[in-house]
Amino acid sequence: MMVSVVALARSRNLFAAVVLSGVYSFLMATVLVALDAVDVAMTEAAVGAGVSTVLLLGALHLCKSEEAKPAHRPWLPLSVAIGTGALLVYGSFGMPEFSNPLAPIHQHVVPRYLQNEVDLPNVVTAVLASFRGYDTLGETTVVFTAGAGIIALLRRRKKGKRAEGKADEK
Amino acid sequence: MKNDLVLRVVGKLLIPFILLFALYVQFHGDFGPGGGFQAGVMLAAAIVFYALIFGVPATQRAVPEWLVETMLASGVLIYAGVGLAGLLLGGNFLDYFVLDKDPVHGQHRGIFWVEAGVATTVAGVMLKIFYMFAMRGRLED
Amino acid sequence: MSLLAHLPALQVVLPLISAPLAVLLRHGGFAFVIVTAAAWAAFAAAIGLWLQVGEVGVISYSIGNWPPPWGIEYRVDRLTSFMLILVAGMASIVLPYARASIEREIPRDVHYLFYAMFGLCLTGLLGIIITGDAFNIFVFLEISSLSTYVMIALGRDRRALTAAYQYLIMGSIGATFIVIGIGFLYLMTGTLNLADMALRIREVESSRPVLAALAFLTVGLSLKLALFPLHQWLPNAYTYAPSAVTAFLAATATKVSVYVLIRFYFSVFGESLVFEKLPLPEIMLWLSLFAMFWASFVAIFQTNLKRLFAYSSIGQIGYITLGLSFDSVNGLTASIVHLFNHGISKGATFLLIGGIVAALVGKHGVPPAPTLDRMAGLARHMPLTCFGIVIGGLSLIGVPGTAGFISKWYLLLAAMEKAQWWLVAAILLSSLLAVAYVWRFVEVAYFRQPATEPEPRLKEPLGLLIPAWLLIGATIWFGLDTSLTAGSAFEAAQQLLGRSK
Amino acid sequence: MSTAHLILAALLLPLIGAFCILLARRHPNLREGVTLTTAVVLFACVAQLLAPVLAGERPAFTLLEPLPGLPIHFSVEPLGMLFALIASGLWIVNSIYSIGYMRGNDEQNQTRFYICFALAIAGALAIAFAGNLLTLFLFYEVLTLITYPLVTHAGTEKAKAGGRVYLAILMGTSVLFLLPAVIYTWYVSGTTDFRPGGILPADLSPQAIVVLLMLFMFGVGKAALMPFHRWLPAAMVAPTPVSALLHAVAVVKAGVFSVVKIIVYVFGLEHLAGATHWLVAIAGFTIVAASVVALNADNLKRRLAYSTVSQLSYVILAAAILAPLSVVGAVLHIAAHAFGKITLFFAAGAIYTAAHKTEVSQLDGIGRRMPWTMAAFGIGALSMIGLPPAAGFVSKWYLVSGAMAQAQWFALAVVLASTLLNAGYFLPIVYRAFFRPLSAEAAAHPHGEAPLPIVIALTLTAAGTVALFFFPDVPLALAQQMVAAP
Amino acid sequence: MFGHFSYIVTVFLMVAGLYIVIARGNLIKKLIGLSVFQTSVYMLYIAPGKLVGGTAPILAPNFSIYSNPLPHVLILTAIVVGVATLALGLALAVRIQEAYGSIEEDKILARDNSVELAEDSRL
Repeated sequence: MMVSVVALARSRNLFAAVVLSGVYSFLMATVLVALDAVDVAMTEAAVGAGVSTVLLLGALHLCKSEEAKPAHRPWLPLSVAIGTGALLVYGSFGMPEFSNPLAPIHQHVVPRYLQNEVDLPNVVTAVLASFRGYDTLGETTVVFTAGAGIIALLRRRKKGKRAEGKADEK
Repeated sequence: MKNDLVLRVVGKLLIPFILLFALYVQFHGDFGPGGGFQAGVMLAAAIVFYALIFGVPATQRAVPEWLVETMLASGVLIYAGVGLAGLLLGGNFLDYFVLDKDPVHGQHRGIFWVEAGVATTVAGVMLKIFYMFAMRGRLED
Repeated sequence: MSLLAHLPALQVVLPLISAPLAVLLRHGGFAFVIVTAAAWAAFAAAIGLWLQVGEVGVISYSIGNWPPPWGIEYRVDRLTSFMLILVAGMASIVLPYARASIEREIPRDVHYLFYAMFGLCLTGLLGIIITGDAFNIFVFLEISSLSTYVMIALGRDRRALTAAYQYLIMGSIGATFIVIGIGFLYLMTGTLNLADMALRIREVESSRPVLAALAFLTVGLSLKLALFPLHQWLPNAYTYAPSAVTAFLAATATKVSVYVLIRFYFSVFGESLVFEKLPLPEIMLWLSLFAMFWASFVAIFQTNLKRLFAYSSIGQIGYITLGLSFDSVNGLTASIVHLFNHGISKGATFLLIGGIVAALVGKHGVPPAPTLDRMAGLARHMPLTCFGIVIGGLSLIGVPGTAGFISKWYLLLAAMEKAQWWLVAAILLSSLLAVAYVWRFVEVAYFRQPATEPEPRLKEPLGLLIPAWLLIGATIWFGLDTSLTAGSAFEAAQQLLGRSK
Repeated sequence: MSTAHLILAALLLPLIGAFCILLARRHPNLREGVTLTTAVVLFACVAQLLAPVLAGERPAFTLLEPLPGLPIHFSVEPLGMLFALIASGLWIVNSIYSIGYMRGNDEQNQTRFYICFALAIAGALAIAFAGNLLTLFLFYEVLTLITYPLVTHAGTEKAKAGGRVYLAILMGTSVLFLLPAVIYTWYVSGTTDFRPGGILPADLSPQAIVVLLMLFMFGVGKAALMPFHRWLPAAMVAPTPVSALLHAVAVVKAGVFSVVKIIVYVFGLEHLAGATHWLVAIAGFTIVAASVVALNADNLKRRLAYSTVSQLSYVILAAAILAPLSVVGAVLHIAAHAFGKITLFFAAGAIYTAAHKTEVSQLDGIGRRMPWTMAAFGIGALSMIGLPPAAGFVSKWYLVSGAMAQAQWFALAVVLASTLLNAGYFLPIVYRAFFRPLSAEAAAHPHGEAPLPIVIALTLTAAGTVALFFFPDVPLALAQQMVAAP
Repeated sequence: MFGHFSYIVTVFLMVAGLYIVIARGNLIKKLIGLSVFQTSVYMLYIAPGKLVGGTAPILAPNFSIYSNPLPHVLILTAIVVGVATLALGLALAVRIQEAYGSIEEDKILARDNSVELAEDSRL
């Protein structure tokens, strides 16, 4: 997985990059399965490898698929990224050990979910749609927002292209 | 590739199954992995597949724009509607317990509709985006 | 069960439903009616909640009837209701304005989508404010952000697109940071409910993940609220977005992020953790000072009026965060009250600028940039508009008799309590910078002769003037009678700091 | 009509007047008519308050409460009473004068001029009646902003530059010094009301008191204490009526008025003992330096402006001496200088209107053509120098005796020197006007007296100057009451 | 040490993603980086939820230990949000491509600057 990402970062050909990101998503999905997150894995596969890739290809089809060489030296961004990573590392040490059943996340809220009050085998669905149904409503709204937004942005104008920036160019 | 016989046949055979599987994922989500979102994506995927084989215009005849936009919006409305229903039946917002005499059934009913809403919106959006990009593309070249 | 009990839910759900309805109808007029109605309803709900809080104190509403922390809780205290009033109120004033404004700025066939986006943005902001659940904040944050990106991109100038894109990238990074922060908190406390978190965080206080969470949340939110070094997205976004959008964003979006910051700092982490374990207040103090001076200074040299006031916004946000860094009741009061006061003043200013743009559209086909040279001698043609902008400007300066003065008063009082005289001086000096950039407009609009020969007579679009002047009136009123603003703010500050007089 | 209503009426009348002026903008005669009637009614209104105040009553009235414990509060005490009387009374005369002047030089945007003027008066009255520092500060700023369009009236580059200086100094000082001073006062003493004997807590350290006093003194830029006096000459680009009423009376007096009021009612004379040496020094310096500048200024209005700067510092000096007698002198000087200086400005404006002359050196022999004007000018000059039979003498008398009581020899020296200087830059003008022959080019352009309204106005004020010398009863009574009240 | 391996992976992915976003000038490349960056967060949530010996949180009589379902729910939402953002960003990129004829940040900036200079010169 790391490899694919590195390749992703280096590759200058966008098409390759897209494919790589697809691969990466698949790998991610497998890891997720290994971590018992089947629903997530399924979604990641469908979205990351499926939808995103299709979208990216669609976009590439409309744009140039070659990336120019970055003009400026990448030291600043690198340092920023590293800094963030360092902070994350700093944070992550001092977290409960991997798969420690006594970690608060296993102790506090979850047990009640597992009591299966709504009588659904798939707890994820239960939590998703019932306990935290409101989040899901929000999520649906996000999707809706994106959809409507894209309509607004990509809708073909009957009266041809819009006069973007003309006001200032003249 | 519109006039590639093999593809057309395979497509004709395959697409119904994809749709079926989508529905399975939708309703079996309660027991196995899956749920509204995944189902919606697959639904869209099936139709996109159709479009790839038979061309976008044909697809748009089968699944017209207005329908897609309606799906887009109605999904959210269904979801919120369930919420309001709970509210009208004397519970809190998104309260499924009150949707049926037996609270647990109420839960099931609520979840079912909610998932349906999600699927509708997601499928709608995916299709819409696909159409958008596709049409953009065609007008480009 | 009476409807009043469900106000918290309705507060958010009504605008939420209005958006898809608007899309279903696919007609600008209907969409406008629905969304506006929803916004007004939300405003009414906000006022209702404000009154309820006055009676019963903190209101908790568990969605889906799942008790927190298992379900998602809506939690309304003084600060919440105060912010709700600001956001919903701004929306219900800006929407009627938008009706007349976007006619001239946005192609007709996407009007209904614009209203849908506006409704969603409102939904998101309200949701962020009212929710008591960490992850729910993120979800609604995304709703408001995505809709915002779209609305900005709808601006006529092509730079609106790049501005929106830039905002999208930075905004998403910020959101992701926030998610990471929330993740750390969740992993350490095992809960997502803010109130519950606040209790359980005591056990793991000052463990590294919690501190990291604090850092991530701070950075992420600072991106959203355009704290000094992370503000790059703001000027372009404000400059090229449609006028109505600029006004609404300037008045609400960044403010809501500040609100979330306040929530996490004082309600979850607790001041002891935030202000004693880390050098956070010092950092924030210096960044705020930089913002106040640097941004105001840059504003002086802008030629585009919208951009000028955009930079002034960055400076004003500096005041707000400065108030936070004091960690005192007066300082917090200053921040909260300035959220409100700057919201209305700046909102009004942008609305009026939008009026100017709309008037200029009459001459050129597409809205031209509101550059200062186009303002020359404008006061003769558009007296009310220009006068309004002047009043808004005075409020930014903090002249007594305007809302801005109240905020400044509390801010200075807080600085004096800390006996930091140099800080007092700094605040005062920075407000002189405000005089400089406001007076640039005044001199051009009132005393410079228009460059072009006899200007074709510009008319003041009444539909745009009335909402703007409502806000101007509010700016003056809340400068003279502050029982609502300063009163609520003071109360909220005491609630947050858990101190009574 | 209760006294509280009277206050409200006094504050609202100019606003109503301004509105009516706006309505009547199409008909100049009606417009000026409105101005005049407003002025007269206003004066009547204010005058009605005099009796109760003299009787020791303190009419008060609260408008709103912007900050908890900090209302916008009005309360009429002797000093404010006097200031209000002067401002509203001279407004009548000035309106008469304005009519003659504005028409005589057919100026632009006369409506804007009259409206802002009325509003400025409203601001001045609000300052006069202010019952606490917040109110004072509020209307202090309002006055600055309202007078800005009057200063930049001409709209020329020069006017704009003048306006910039005006705004920069007045806004700058008030925001940088006055505002923190006000907040600090509130912070340490929990109130900003004006109370006889001061409000500051007794345990405030001497250093703090000195710093606070500095903030206040320099914060009130309108008092034109050096080095913050530049705005006053800059403001002379305005039409003469503005210079006359606002920058000889309303605005600048608002400044010194605030100074006296702060010293007496916020600090309290006895608490300041020993904290004002620097102030005496600076005021003294301002008096002399400004006089010297005036001595070399050829432009008449500029000379008058610098004379104003020095005269204002008389008031500050008198207050800084801290002797009850000298404070009385300060109060009287506010009145005396108002009448004297407005007369001088009226005269300057009259000369400009009739002969279009602005420089002192052009005035040879003009006295024969404009006897009334120059006679009035002479009286005004006497008052400035402080010679009988002009009001200036009375106030100076009290000032000097106060200084003696406190053994303030430096102050005495200053007063003496400045008196000579005043004589030095005023008498030559009178001399030129009456005893020098007309210059050739002046002879070429014959002209008579200024328009009638102008002459009436300046005669009235000149008469007033003399009258104040013979009957200083009312101001005196007010002043003494103010000092007496512990 | 192994206990934190998952965290290390997360960190690495995140750094890489963030780097791509900031360093690269190509708009679409930025978006890809963004999605990687967001994906990395999934690990942060999911990994701690895993219990060795546990199974997916789908209740069945013959299992007793289940991995924590709550993070899964959150991440489902997060994924959806992520893809929504991605789609929107792509739409914007397409529009920019049309308006500027390029999706390279530097070029776009250059063009805008020229425009702004023209604007100022008129003042």
